[in-house]
Amino acid sequence: MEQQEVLKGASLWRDAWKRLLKNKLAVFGLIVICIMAIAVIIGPAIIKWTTGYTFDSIPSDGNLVKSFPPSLQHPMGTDDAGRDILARVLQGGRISLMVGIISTIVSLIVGVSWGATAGYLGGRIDNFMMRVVDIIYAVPYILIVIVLLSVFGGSNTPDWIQWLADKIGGAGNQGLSQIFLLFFALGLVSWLTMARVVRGQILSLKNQDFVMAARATGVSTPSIIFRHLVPNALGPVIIYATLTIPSVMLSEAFLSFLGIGVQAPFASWGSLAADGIKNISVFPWQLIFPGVTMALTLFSLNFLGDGLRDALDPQTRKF
Amino acid sequence: MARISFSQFRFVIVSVVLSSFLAGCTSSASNRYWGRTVAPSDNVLRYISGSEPESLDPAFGTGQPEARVYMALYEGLLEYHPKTMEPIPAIAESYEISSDGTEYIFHLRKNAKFSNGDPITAKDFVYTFRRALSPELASRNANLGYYIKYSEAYNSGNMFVQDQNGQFLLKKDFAKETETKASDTPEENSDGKAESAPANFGAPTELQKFLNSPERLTIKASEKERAKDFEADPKLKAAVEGKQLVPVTKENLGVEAVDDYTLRLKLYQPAPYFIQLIPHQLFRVVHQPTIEKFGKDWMRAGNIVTSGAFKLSVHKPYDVLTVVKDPNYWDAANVKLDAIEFYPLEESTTMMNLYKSGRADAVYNHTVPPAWLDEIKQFKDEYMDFPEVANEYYSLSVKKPPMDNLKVRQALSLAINREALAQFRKTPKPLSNFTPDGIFPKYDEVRKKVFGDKLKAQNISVEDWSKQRLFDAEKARKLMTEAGFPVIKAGNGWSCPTFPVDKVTLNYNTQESNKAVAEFNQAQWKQNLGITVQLKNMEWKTFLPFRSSVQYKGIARNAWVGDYMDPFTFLNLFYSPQNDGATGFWDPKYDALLDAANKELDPNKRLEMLAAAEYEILDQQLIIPLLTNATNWMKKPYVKGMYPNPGTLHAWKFVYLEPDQNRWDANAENIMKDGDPLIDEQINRLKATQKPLNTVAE
Amino acid sequence: MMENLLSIQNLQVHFKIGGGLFKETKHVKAVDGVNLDIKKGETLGLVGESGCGKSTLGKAILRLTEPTGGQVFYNGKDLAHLSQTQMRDERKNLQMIFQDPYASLNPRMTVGQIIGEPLRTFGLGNGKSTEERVQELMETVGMSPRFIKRYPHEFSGGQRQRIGIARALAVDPEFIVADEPISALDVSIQAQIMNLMERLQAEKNLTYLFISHDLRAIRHVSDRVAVMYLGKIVELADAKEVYREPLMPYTKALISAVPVPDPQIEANRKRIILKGDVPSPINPPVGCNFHTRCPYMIEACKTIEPPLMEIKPNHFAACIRISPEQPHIEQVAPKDAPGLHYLNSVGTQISDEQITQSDKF
Amino acid sequence: MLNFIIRRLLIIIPMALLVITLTWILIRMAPGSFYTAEKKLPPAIEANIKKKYGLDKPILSQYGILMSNIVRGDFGDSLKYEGQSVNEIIARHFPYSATIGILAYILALILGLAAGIVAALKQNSSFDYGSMSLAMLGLSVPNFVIGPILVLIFSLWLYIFPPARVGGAISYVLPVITLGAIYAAYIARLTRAGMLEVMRADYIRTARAKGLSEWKVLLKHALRGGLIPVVSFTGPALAALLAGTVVVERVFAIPGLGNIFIQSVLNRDEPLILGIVAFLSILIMVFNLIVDISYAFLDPRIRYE
Amino acid sequence: MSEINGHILTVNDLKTYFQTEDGVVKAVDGITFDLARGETLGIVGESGSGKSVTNLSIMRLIPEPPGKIVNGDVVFDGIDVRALSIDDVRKIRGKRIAMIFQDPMTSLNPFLKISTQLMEVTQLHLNHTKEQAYKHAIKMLELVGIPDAENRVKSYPHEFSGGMRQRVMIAMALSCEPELLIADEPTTALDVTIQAQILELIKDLKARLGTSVILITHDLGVVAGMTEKIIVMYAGKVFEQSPTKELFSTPANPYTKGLLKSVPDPAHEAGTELYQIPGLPPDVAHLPPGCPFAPRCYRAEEICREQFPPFVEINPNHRSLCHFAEEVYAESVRESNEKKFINKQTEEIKIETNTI
Repeated sequence: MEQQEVLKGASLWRDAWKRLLKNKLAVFGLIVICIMAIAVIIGPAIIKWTTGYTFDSIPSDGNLVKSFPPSLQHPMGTDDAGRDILARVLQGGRISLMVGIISTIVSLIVGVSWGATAGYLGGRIDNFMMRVVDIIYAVPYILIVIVLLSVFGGSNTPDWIQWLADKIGGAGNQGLSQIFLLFFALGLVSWLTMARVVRGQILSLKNQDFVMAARATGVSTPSIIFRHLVPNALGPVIIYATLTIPSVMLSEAFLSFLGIGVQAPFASWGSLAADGIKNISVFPWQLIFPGVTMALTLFSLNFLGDGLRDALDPQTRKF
Repeated sequence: MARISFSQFRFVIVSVVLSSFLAGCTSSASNRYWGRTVAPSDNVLRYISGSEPESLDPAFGTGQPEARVYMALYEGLLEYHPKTMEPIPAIAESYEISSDGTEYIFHLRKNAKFSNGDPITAKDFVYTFRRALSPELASRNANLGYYIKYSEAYNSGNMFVQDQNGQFLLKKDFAKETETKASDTPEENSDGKAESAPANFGAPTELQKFLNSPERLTIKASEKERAKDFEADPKLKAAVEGKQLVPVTKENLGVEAVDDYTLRLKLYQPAPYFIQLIPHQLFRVVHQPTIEKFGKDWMRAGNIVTSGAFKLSVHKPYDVLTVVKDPNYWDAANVKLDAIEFYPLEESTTMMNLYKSGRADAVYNHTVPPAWLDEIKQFKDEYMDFPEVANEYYSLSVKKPPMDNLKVRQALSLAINREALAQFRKTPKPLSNFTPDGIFPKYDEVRKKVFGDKLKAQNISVEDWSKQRLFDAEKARKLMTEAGFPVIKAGNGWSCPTFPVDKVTLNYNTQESNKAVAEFNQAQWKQNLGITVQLKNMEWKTFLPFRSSVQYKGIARNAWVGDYMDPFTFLNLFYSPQNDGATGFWDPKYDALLDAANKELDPNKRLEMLAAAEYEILDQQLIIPLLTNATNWMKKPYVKGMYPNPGTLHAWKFVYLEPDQNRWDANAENIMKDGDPLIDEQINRLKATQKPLNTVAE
Repeated sequence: MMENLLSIQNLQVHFKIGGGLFKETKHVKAVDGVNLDIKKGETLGLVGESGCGKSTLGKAILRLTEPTGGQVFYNGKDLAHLSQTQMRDERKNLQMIFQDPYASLNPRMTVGQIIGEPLRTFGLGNGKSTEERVQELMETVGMSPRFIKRYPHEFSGGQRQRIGIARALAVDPEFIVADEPISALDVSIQAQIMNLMERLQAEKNLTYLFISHDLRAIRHVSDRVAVMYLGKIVELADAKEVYREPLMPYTKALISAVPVPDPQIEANRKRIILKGDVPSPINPPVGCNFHTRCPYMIEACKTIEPPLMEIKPNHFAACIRISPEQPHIEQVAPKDAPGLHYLNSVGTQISDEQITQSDKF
Repeated sequence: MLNFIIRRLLIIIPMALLVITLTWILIRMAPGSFYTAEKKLPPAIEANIKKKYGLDKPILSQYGILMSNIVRGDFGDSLKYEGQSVNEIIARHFPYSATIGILAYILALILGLAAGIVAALKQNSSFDYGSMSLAMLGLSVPNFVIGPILVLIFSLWLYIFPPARVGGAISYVLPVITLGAIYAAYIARLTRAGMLEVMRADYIRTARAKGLSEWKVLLKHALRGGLIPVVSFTGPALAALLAGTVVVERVFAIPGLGNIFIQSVLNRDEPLILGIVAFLSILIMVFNLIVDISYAFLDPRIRYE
Repeated sequence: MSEINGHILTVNDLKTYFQTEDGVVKAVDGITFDLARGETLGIVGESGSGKSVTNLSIMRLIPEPPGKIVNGDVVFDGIDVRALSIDDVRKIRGKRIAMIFQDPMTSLNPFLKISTQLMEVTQLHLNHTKEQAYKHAIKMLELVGIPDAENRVKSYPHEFSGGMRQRVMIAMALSCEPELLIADEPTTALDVTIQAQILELIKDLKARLGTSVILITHDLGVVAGMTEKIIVMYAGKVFEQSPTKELFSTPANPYTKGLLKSVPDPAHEAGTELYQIPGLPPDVAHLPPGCPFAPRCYRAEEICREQFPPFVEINPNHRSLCHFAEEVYAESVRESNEKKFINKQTEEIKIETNTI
């Protein structure tokens, strides 16, 4: 055969991507999420630039410190303290998306390594590690969050969390470092299911022929785990991760409902909705805008997760 | 899932949004009353009482939700006036106070009975007092009774020290320098009298003689703690060593049943506000045989024997607590309700919903979300607000930089526009002092005079001074600059680049209102000083030790609801080294001033001394005063005899339901002023038995 | 006679199933005492029905399944008892081709990575030279090197199997276990792969253990054939010999069951239809494993476990009913077990235990 | 099977003890204690309290006493609610949570299964899209939003149902709907996915080839297999539901275990926390066991030995 | 309509297409055949050649969407199956036409007892009562040679081995004594010895019940002894259609020829190179314009790559899809004669093998 240009292969990821793009709902979800992401990243700056409002600017005029319905000036109205809800929703989106993403990353890191180790090593070690998961699962997570927040909160906040908060939220943002702690706390309680998912994957993968083939060619154990097993387990892991984001966002909303959520004056969609729901009969816009934004995002994330499941799972591939 | 066009779930979103809007538009502003208002069919009051009572044992529960239940189940010597909360006769028909202010005599009415029919006698009160103060019961409120002689020693499990001759060591011989100095004058005065002067009332009993003898020294029972004290005071160690230790017993307490219907209390020192404490739950009478028979189960329905106008019928924790009118109650004829259902709830929205839907007749304090007030304030006959014996302020950690700088503290305080804050929070009023205004009218007058005198030097009138303290951004910036943190103009706002923002955090416990206030103040500081103070909210139990041990950086939210109707309940917050002011401040001179004031028998002079103490707090800007809270609750128009008193504590026997719609509260400008002949007559009848006090009372 | 490359002695793979606090432990005797020599350069066909342990045997030789007993001698070393590290070094010489071309290639790796992995693992070549070697290997197995950056799922089964072969060849092994390499492939592709394997054998002097249930393919590729039944080798001989003159009743039935693509032959011939299924290896029958389905079964078969005997020169079978004197079972007198007499004569005593066991049943 | 059940039941005990220990450590790490209050307690009173509750003993002996009591099933008395034993509190409040939880789950099952099955049967129909979008919405809206909206409409606007508190069957309607909504959404999605998965199975083709009607294929052949995901969801879900859900209990003022538990954590009511945690962890494990057993009933291939 | 020429089934130009992400897959693209009563038809083809889709189309079991029968008639016993309502089709399914599927492990419902699965067919189609159906189930199990049928009827499928399950499938299929049995790769998942059992069983039952059979397989050996005529499919098209004997002896299509040759012949010795069809099966979604087999064909010419080949009639019963069908046929005839000569030499071996 004549020498031709090397044909670049389409990896399964790219195939999955293609399939994903064919799923209208998933694409809709993806687009909404992208728009949300862009909006929350640049939105607050734009609003500040055009109108001067920020998420925490309370008017100095006492007469303006109350909730106004949507108007041209405040497209989503203002909250009880007269703050622009649009600015708060955008800022809240930052927190909510960060809650989702960072907690999910934490749960990914911990969950994948825990689950992969347990699944691959098997036997008693596996048994022990999974019992640990069961036990932590049974310990009430609200208690874990409270303890984490209080033990590592305040002056005890680890440096790297403060560093991260500085990088993402701007220098000296102690309030944010507390929020980051919350992310990690949430992540540390949401890795359990991830570990189970990964373990299950590894268990079914480790008996596959290509792992056997790798062993037959003399590939070392760590290399088998990281080159062969983990990349192949990533599909379900990614799917699960997309579905973890909404569930973590809801958990955060729940913690906000209980009052141990984000630090004021920062808000998350969850805390905005929790605040808004109290005033639903008087100032419905306080719930509607954050609520719809949040629901739309969760909606989109769920659709995207579903789409990813279809795209990544060859079983559901259509004929 | 595949290929759904957006239109297919559009209707879902639209319908949700729509229903929310519809819901939003249906608030019944046009109606005369808020929500469903139906004349009561039975004579049962349904009252939302706040969180579930910790215990039905009045010596135990510490909070107001409990207090409201205890007020139905138990009665003390005196009861709170439904409007003013001043003590009015209850089981005690009348009382007298000795001229030196340390001895109280209560004359019990002879027809008072427990719910099982047992008569209530002075012995029952002796038991109640002794029990409340016993270390075994470990009541968290026990310190309210510490005014009673030897009660603190008894409650702490302390010991008297007796030498070989049977003589006890006396406290005055071991008083610390500062203490003696501080209480110099009054101490000597009272001492001289106390030793020689016999009691005002009746023949002296053994106990009375003991109580009137000079105060004995008490030391701690635990070896370890005693060793600590000895180390601090070698003189004490030398004196105590080798002597016999005698425990302080309940018999040593300054509580005595002179006869079946006369109770005598002896205090360590005069405490003019002590009479205000007598209606407190800690001192409401309990039934000894029941408690001894059933142990910890005595509070259960079926076992419990109570002393109040109502007795327990049903207790389903977290659901409902029902009390019914007690026919054995001495004043049963004047108890108007057949029963009260207390609903313990957590969520204020839930309470409001229940109220609005007509399933509750009244809600407890601070349940109306401020944001709703614009709407709800229209319902004047239902919405109850009144200045509350409470304040809200920020404690400052005055020992740590930058808060150790007085000017920084002053600048932060002045930079807050309290008028706007009050407008935002809707019910409270701005607070410029520490003790809330308008609650103690007499004190307000005196304070004005005292402050005026102090301010003469500064050449500023009290009015201007007070006004300035409410908000003065210009001065705040000036002070901040003087403190070494120049505030410079930056664009439309201000900036204070050198201020160490990392050393100052505004800490508060998780609560909607705290958050709102904190956010507001944060914005104020940002706008007026260019300083961004970080906020940090904490769960309640995490926050409390954090604040009280002054671990916080900079600022901590604080508030106080007075235990009794006297400014001392606030000023006491900075008393003693372990004070609750949570600022790290303690000044023996301040303590001395308060001690002196409390020994002063002339009320006016006393208030002057208290005002001087308050000036101290303000002058040093230990705190940033924020607001005087107002009570903030609702009752249906047919609920009568429930008043927005400063503590939102309702004497239930006055409350009644008015089925006749024509006699409901209607267009009442202020139900506190508009008398209800039925209630007024009842109060006057009760008050009639109390003769005007000869000395202390005015 | 050709030199032995591998000598398998009494190899056993027993799996434990169950176990734990209350569970009864059971052993699955997947491979139960196999003796086999594999000669240099030959293709040894290993044939048997599913569940007979042929794949397990192949994997146990390469230590992909841990043997629980016995030895595998290769170059004077006992593979079965090498440490994992030592075994890793040996893998340079011993490779494997897998049955399922879909499952045996890591879907997340490119062809180049897959074929190059053994090279990298053993540090053979670096970067450029690895790539060249990979391209060379691809050409060797008949694939265009321009597919080097493609992923396995973009190929059909036959091509994948070629990739699998290229991977096995990467380290220049001496011996390859081919575990059902063609059974998942389309008919038209099977021939391609068999031809490829034969060509490579010739070029590279490879030794194959060719495992398959397809008797036609086995016959085509093998020099010698071993027939397995329930974890044991029951017949072993030259391929031609086995097909022409199978001695074991089982082998006979197996061969007769294969449909021949010729209507005339099919129309005329009579198959031996065995009754029942292959028994479970969890509770293999006592005595001769095959006795439950054997048309020539006698009572002794139920108790006596027949060893593999050389019935004809280089033709081994495990049946007590035949002997070198009387290799054809059809001609053995009913109830006679000449194999037993033969064993006695060559000094292999059937233990008393086995005899007494026979009384029990 | 019996062995399996006994084994699983036996392991619950050490697991629960470990969970209790871990929780106890967490409680002790958390700042504040049950007597922490606005007003700082005088040291003498604090000492009295510590003495009364045995908190003055060395930490290990406290742990020892605690565990030896717990092993005997005695969790002691609540610290916050004087004179009430933990066992009594759990026994008193669990039924509320259980009632609402079970009713909600039944509602969720009915709605979810029906929607899921119909959606699977009429895949890609407008019913499918409609019900699944609704389900997705159910999953995307926190129940602290659903509840108040229902209250607003049905209690404050239409005055049909009481907005809060238990009392009579009618008071259960709104909380059950609120709680059931999310679970119905989950079940609908699980059922649909499970059914579609099963409908692809070979044996469904066999059933169709027999000439069975589509409904019969669905109900007789597909349902059992398709329900397995729902069954595995049921264990944890029912355990969580029985344990009570804080949000719904708070919004509707139901004296259920969930709210009590959150209160106990916020109150640092150690015996109560431990008691509820132990109860809930046992509940979870028992439900997982029940799920495993029900697998065996659903799927004859599964036999536990 | 009455029976046409005694044919139980007539399929005419059946086309079944699938809509996929890659485009339209013409899984079956114009298949025509008929089947006489009692006759056995073999459909042979590699995976993806459309043989299973053909039969699912006959039963109208194509999942729709994505599949759709776009053209053609299926006339079963005079009934136009395509025109029937789905309820009427159901009356035929299982009763008059029955199917056996490839994988007995997955084709039986693992959740239901064997008895239930057997009974529901007769309860549905023969209006059996429970007892009747139960007895019938046992009878059918006995018929297919399941020992101890009376007890084993209460088992679940997983308690059966593969061969037994396939017997159950057959019992189920034959419960209503169908006129047509479609066996879709009935032995592919089974071992040879079991395959032999099953094939024997089908043969036996066919003889006893007179059922017509369509046997689908990829194994030419299986159809050789079982069928009267054969259809060879490739890429959704019928490549060759012929009586069995003729197809094996004188194939008229290069693909068929290749297939036949690439099966290792017992006569071949090890070491000799096996005939191989080069290249890969085509991607059905992207077929080349000409003959789909052209890229792999040994004698493809320009025309093959450009024009779709005609369906050439060699004789009334033998058709082949090839531009050069006649030539290939002639070639086969020549080779067949040579082979006969070789066969004579190896006959002895075969006879010996076959006598055992």
